[in-house]
Amino acid sequence: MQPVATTFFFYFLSGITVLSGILVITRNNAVHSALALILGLLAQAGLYLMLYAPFVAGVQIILYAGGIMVLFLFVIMLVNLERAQKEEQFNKQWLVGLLAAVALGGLLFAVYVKGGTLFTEHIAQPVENSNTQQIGVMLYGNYMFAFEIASLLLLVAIIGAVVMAKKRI
Amino acid sequence: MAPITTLHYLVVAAALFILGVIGVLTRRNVVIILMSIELILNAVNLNLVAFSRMWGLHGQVFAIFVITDAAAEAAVGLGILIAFFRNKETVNMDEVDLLKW
Amino acid sequence: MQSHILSIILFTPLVGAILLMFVPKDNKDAIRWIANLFALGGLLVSLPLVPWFWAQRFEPGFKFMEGAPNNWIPSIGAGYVLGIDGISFLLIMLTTLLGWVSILSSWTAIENRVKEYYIWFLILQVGMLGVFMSLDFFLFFVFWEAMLVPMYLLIGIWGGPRKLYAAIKFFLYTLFGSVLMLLSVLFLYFYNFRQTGSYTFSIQALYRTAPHIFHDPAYGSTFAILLFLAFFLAFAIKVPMFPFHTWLPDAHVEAPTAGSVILAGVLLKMGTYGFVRFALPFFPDVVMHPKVRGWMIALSIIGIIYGALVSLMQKDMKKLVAYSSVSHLGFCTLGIFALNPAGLSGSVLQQINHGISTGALFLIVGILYERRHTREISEYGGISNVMPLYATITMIMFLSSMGLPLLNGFVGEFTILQGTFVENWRWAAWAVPGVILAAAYLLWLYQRVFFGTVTNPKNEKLHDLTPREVLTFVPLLIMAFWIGLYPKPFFQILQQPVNQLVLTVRPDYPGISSPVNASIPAAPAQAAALHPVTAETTKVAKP
Amino acid sequence: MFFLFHIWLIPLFPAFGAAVMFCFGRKLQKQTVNAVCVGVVVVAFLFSCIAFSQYLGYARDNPGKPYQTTVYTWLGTDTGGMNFVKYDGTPAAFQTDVGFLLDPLSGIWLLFVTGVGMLIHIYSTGYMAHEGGYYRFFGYLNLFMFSMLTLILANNYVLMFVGWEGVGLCSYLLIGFYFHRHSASTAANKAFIVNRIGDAGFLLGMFTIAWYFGSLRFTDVNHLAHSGHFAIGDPVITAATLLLFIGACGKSAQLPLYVWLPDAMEGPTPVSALIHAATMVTAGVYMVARSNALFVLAPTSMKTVAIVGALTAIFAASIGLVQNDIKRVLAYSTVSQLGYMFLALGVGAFTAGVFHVFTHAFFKALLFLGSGSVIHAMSGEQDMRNMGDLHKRIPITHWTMFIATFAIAGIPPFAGFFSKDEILWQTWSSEHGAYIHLWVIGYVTALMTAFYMFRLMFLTFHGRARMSHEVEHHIHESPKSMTGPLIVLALCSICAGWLGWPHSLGGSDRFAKFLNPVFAKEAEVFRAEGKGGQLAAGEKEEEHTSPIEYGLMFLSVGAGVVGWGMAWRAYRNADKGYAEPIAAAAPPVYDLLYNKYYVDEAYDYAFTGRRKVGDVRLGVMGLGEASSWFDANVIDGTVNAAGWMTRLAGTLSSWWDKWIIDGLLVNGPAVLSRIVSYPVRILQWGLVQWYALVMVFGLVGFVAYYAWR
Amino acid sequence: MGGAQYFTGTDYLLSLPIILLTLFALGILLIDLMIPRELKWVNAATAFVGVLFAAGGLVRIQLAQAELMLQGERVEWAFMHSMIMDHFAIYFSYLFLAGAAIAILMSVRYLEIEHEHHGEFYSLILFSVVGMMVMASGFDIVLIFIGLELMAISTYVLVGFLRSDKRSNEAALKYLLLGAFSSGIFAYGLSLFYGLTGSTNLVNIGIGVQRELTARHNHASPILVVALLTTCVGLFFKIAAIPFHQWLPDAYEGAPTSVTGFMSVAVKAAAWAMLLRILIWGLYPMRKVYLPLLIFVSIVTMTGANLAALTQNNLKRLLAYSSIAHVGYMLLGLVAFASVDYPDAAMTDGLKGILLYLLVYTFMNLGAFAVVTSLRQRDVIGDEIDDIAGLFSRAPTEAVLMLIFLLSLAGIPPLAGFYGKYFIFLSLMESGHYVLASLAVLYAVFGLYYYMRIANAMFMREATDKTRLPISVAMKFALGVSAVATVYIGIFPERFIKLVTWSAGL
Repeated sequence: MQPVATTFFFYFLSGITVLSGILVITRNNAVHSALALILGLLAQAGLYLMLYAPFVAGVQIILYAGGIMVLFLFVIMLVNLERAQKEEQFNKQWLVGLLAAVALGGLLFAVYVKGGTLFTEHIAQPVENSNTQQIGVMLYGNYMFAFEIASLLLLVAIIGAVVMAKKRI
Repeated sequence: MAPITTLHYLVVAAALFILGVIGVLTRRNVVIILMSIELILNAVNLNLVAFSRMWGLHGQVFAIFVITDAAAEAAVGLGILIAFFRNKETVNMDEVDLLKW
Repeated sequence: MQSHILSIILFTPLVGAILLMFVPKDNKDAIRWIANLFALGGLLVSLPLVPWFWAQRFEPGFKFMEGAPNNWIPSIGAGYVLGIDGISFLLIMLTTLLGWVSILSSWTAIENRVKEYYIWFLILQVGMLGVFMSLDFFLFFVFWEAMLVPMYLLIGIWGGPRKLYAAIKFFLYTLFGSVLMLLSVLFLYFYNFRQTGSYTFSIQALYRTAPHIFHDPAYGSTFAILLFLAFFLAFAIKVPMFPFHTWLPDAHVEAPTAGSVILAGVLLKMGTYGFVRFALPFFPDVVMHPKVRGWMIALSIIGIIYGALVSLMQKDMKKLVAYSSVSHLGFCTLGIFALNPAGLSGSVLQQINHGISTGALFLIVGILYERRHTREISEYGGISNVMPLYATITMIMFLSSMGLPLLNGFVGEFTILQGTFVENWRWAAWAVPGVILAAAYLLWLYQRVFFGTVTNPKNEKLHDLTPREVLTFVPLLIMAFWIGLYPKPFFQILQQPVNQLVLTVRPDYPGISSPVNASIPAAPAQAAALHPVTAETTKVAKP
Repeated sequence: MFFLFHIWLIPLFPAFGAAVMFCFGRKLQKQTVNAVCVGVVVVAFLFSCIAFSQYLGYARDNPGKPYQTTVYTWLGTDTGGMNFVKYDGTPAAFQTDVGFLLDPLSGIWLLFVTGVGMLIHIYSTGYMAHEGGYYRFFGYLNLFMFSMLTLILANNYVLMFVGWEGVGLCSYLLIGFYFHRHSASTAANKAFIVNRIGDAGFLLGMFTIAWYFGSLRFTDVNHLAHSGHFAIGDPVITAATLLLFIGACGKSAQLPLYVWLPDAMEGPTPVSALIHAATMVTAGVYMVARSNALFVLAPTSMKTVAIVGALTAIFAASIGLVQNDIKRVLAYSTVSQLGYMFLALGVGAFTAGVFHVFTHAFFKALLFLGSGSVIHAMSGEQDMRNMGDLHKRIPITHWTMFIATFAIAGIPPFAGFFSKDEILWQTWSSEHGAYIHLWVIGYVTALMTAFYMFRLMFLTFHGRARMSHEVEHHIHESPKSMTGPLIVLALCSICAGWLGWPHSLGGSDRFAKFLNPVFAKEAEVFRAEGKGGQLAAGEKEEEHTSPIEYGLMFLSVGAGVVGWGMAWRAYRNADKGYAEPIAAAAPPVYDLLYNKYYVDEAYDYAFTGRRKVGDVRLGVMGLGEASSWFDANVIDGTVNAAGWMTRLAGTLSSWWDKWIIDGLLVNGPAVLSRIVSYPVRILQWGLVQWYALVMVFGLVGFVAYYAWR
Repeated sequence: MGGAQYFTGTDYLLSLPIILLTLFALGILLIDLMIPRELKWVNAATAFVGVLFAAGGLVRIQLAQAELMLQGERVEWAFMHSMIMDHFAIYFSYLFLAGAAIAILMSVRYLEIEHEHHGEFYSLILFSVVGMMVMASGFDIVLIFIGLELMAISTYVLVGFLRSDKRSNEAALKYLLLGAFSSGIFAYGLSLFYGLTGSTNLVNIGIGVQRELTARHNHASPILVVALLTTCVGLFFKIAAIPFHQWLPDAYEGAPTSVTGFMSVAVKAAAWAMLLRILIWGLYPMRKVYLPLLIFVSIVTMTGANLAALTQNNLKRLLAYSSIAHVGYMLLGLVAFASVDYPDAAMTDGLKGILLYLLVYTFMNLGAFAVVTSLRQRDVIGDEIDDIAGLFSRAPTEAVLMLIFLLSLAGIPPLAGFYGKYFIFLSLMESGHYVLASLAVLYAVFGLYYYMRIANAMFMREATDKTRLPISVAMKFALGVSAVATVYIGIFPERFIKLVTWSAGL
């Protein structure tokens, strides 16, 4: 699959991603934020596709947008956010925080501008076919142990969520 | 227009990263803070996938693990939030200051 | 037996402490008996040392060596090496003696938490003995620090009203100095490694290399002086020299009587001992550096005069005695930095004397305190009328403390001052007023407490000394008179180490070729051992 | 020669007595105490006499050689271990022996110290019979005898210093014998501390000698001093002798350290007699005489000694003119007479000085004991204004004291005449008359001495009885144990001077001849240096007798008689409220003298600090206060100042100490760190986003650091 | 890339302890369902046995390695070089197991008092130990990251385990938010390293970084620096160096005390293992780049933590700050490792110091927390300094043990804590950081002051509550082990010094 209209799609998708990111952190209503986040995740999945990572893009859509965000929405429903919605959304240090983050962003930007040549030289060698297969091979090869541990991680997350959320164990 | 290089993706990821940081630093609502953290992890993923175009599939695998981790963190985080909410009836982070000094 | 005598002496009190742990808490008498027996035992096991040491008092080097370098923690070069020379021998005997005296003196003074008290005290005893016996710096440091803890607790638990403050002050001050010393010695350790290729904390090995730092172009004299200052700080705080003395009055005032006795009698000596054992032989050129020496002497003299002046105005007996210690220890450091045989011998002897006299003074104050629970001078007056025996002993001890001839204090002071005088007459001239002031504050104290009629009705019923209390004074009195009348044995014991020390610091000091040393064939070798030779690997003489 | 060879035993007898008293005295009967304490002194006296006579034999065989014996090495090792570097860089051994020396000089002292001491011990058995602490008193006396004998017999400076300090201690103990009296204990302290000041000088003098000569043994020092190695006027020797003289000033109550001696009269009277008149206070004279070899090498020191002696003599005598306490008059008289002795030493008349010590011992002891007898009779009354007309009631006391008064006033042929006349003559003739002004002072002093002594006699024994009736009722002559010594001493006061009957009066001056070996070398030194005028007394006499000497002799006798006459005029009929002639003639002078020139007050203000000048305390106590303040404030300090500044500026009340004492080094950091740790705590205000912000700040900071590095 | 030949017996051998622990953790979850409330201690016992088994697994690994070593074969790598079971990892695994064992012993009675005695607790502890072992033995950033998260998430839950306690909730929430935030930043850094070097394996990252540096004449490119710094934020956060420390006092205070103890030793040791792996094994070529960072952070950490600890009145908080201060000292050991004076010689005394420090720290700090844990009673929370007042009259043994632990923490010889500090000072002197060394010793004195505040309270103040403290058998055992270890290491440190030398592969 040869890329088409790369430039346009890149700017389009990344625009959506960034915009939805902005929406996530500015909306009063947490549900709106979550929906914006889902939009962003979907756009990002598009970017992954452009980067020849269809499997990751799929995981992104299914697991992230589909799974995690639903969890978020459930919790938003569970904890009554009526009150929170009407209150001040930003804390007292928001200006300082914003400045610090912007400073960090500025620094990062400067760094990328200064040293980004490193990443412009290597033009991608597209790994087109059998992306999923190769990922599978790696997961059960190189990263087998990490994969097993990741399963424990999810198990612990389940136990943790249960222990924390359940009224009586 | 110049060809889209890895650097472009890095800048987008950096923007996401900064947005996540801003969210963590400024929002009062714990749920939104958790979402901001998801933004940060997404920035990481975007980085990894972008790099994997240069170096091969390791980055994508790493990205999958990061997604797993994001899921786990979200689950536990939300669980703790519920336990917390049950005791304190608030999700505003700046009302959480029992422990200090 | 001979070769393990030091370990036996060192650990006898520890055995007592461990044994005490198994005695039920409420059986106070049993606890007291056991503690006293072990304290006495500690003294008794150290007695065989006297004839044994006497027989070889003129032989060079350390005696009764035990252990070997690097046998304890080989990977860092620390060893369990014990050994004594004349200087440490005297201090060890003083420690065992005062240990027994102070434990005996606390029979009735300590009523609560008796068991813990004696356990800590015996452990303290171990620490002090270890400091004087160690020939490995690491071991020394361990004992040096470990000893702080029991003392801290003794002050903190059984002390007076401001005990918390005093205890922590004591602990912090001393620790502050000693950690810097640790750094300094770490440098010596690496320096030794670079010179000889072996990592060791053995003092004898460090003796050979440390003096070279001064002349080493890579570091130079300033660096050596800084290293010395770290040592100086540790020891000066412990001594304490002016202006590091302010922990002392607090610690003394708050400590229980026996604690004060040990604190004044032994703990302060560790500072001066440190100078003699470490600072001088490690940094001979630094201590002979005119500026450094000038400062040391100046601080000593200030300490002498200042301590005396301050004690003149004290209203609390114990504080008075505490400040008088500052003054007396000023003499000791003065003698050390006179850096000649008379000054050094006098200094060590004066340390013993101070242990005896000031130890006794604290006992004296403690006895009154035990009866009346106040140390305010103004509370007393006319005590001579009700406690004549006590008054007599006090008088003798005051006289000993102020340096009356035929008592111990004079011998030390005279020797120190003579040693100082021949170095620089001005130093001695500045120090001499201390002798006058000593008479002034002690006699004034005596007048206020003992003379006159009993004005305070509370003092009318005071009973004179009990036999046990008299017993605590007897050894001290005997020692005071012995040293005062016939100090020659002490001087002879000190002769060899002191001359060695002087030769280390001032190789060209005229007149140190004692006939005894000359008669021993090993004498040149001994001088060579003192005169550092580079790149010579560690050799330790087996006893 | 057993006794000579074992002179080291002599001090041990009284030491034994003292030891017995201190250990078992409390349980002993008075008789036992008497037996032991008086016994040991008697034994010491007899032992001394025999040893002395044996020495005379020894000296015949070894002319000019003192007898020396070493018991053991005291300070230092005898294995050659402790050396020090002399002034010239050569090593010398630091070694001091317990060694004893007997030569004519110490022999004379030995005899009169044991002799007078014995008498006073006997006297005390009577005087102290009704006092508490009897054993204690005798223990102290014996200890004193021990110390004094050590001082005299020592063969080196350090052992001499042992005795020197020992007598000081005993003086302290005995002055403070009535310790329940505040004035007594204060006087005791004063005595000890002032003596200590002198001792400090002595110590430094010793160090100087050791540094210069390499030894502290008299014979070694003398030998070196005579060797001609050192020039006359050598600055170090001058310094050494001056320092030694400071010691002598302290012990022998010379200006400016004399202040303790009058106060020392707080002690029991026999003590005053023994210690503060006859023996201890002459130790300074002894020491200077002992060091004559050094002093002659230091003309400056000699001059100083002479001047100080003369000034002390007239100064004390003038105070003595108006005092009313019988013992105080005698005390000032003692100071004055000691001044005479130093005058003699200072002008080089060592023999004369020693001779005066010798005679003075008898008559001053007698005077004190007599006054003790008077006080005894008067039930403790010491004020002469309340006495009078006692000569019939206590005749023995009266007559013996009169003999002593004649002696001290210099009426021939009593003992004092010979010695005092000798001193004045030597002063006149020394250095070709360079010391004539000192002679004038000495002469005036002689006049004053006669006046105040006869004033004392008339006020006490003549005139009208001024005491109260109860006291009068109790007046009685003292027991035999007291009058016996008085009579013996009276005989001595008459005869002792005959030993030094001068050549000018047809005598042979056996005394000077006897001392010749000690001082002869000095005469040679003087002669060698062309200072013939400063010859030692014994030498010069034989050469010529100047007619001036007779004139001076006549003048000095005249002074004694005139003084007698003036006192007779003023006080023979003294009744209650009698007039003091000086007060009548010049009240300010009287006040000044009566208040002892306000020296004690001045000292209290300036040196001891017992009194404040305005609000400020000066002197040692002032320094002490300042140091305490410094210790509490600066050393232990205040960094916590900020919070406490206001309070600090406030008042000097009690909490001040409490707060300030703890400070700079411990509380300081604690409080400071609490202040400093505040920002750290601010970083931890409990808000999680703040934590995150700090983290981001950290990251930004690091990145910025690396970006701009 | 083939299939099954990737995995051999050695892979399973080297992951044996992890497998055992996982099995036991799962087992506890099952057993917990079956046993009644009164027998909950069985869970603890099972967990303890699991720890013992895991230790046995470690022994098995060592034996096998020794055996194969004789045949000239080194068996350390597993799972395609993503994991290494070298001495370092084995050493740390033992530490984690020791910490976990003592924490389990401490928890039994405590959880009963808190009414939160559930099997999940022990299960989570075992899972977190699994995570730690992965962190210590992982040689691939993916594996390390996953291990880190496994440990972290287990710990979040453990901190919040007292669900009805607001402080516990709050601590968990704060810990989680900051932890997730920091892992985000950490992952960002790791992603940059991947981007710069093209590999997730530390070996290759090291090579890549070296190549990168060589290409730029030993001058780090900005992106490399950003990668380093963001990674370091994650690392410093986990070891709690200032200014990334603030979660720690809160988490320590809010967490159940036994968990606090566990965190203060095992979690911290794991963080250190990760930090050492990444900074020394992985980024060794960059040591001169991160040296100023380390110096700065260590100074700030010592200063800030010591100052903050002075004013604490809460025991757990005080110990929390003290543990931050100790981090500052340990960082100095790392500073000394990358010496400036002798750039090419690796000064390993500092590394030894850190490893020994962690070892002794395990015992003394757990001991201290064990004493604090034992103060918890029905109505007393037992973590204020006032609660410990007069402990000497209430429980003399515990007071004396606490004193030993405190003195050891303060670094008074001859107790174990001294040697940690000693090696740090030693390494600083060796590498010529004299000023830093002086600063460190001064702070050591400083530290004594606040430790002694606790001692003062125990020994020199009167108890408000006179009742004697009951102590469970398990707690006695935990205390005893900690105390004996603290004293024994102090007096006979030789074999432990040898041990850390061995573990550092020196």
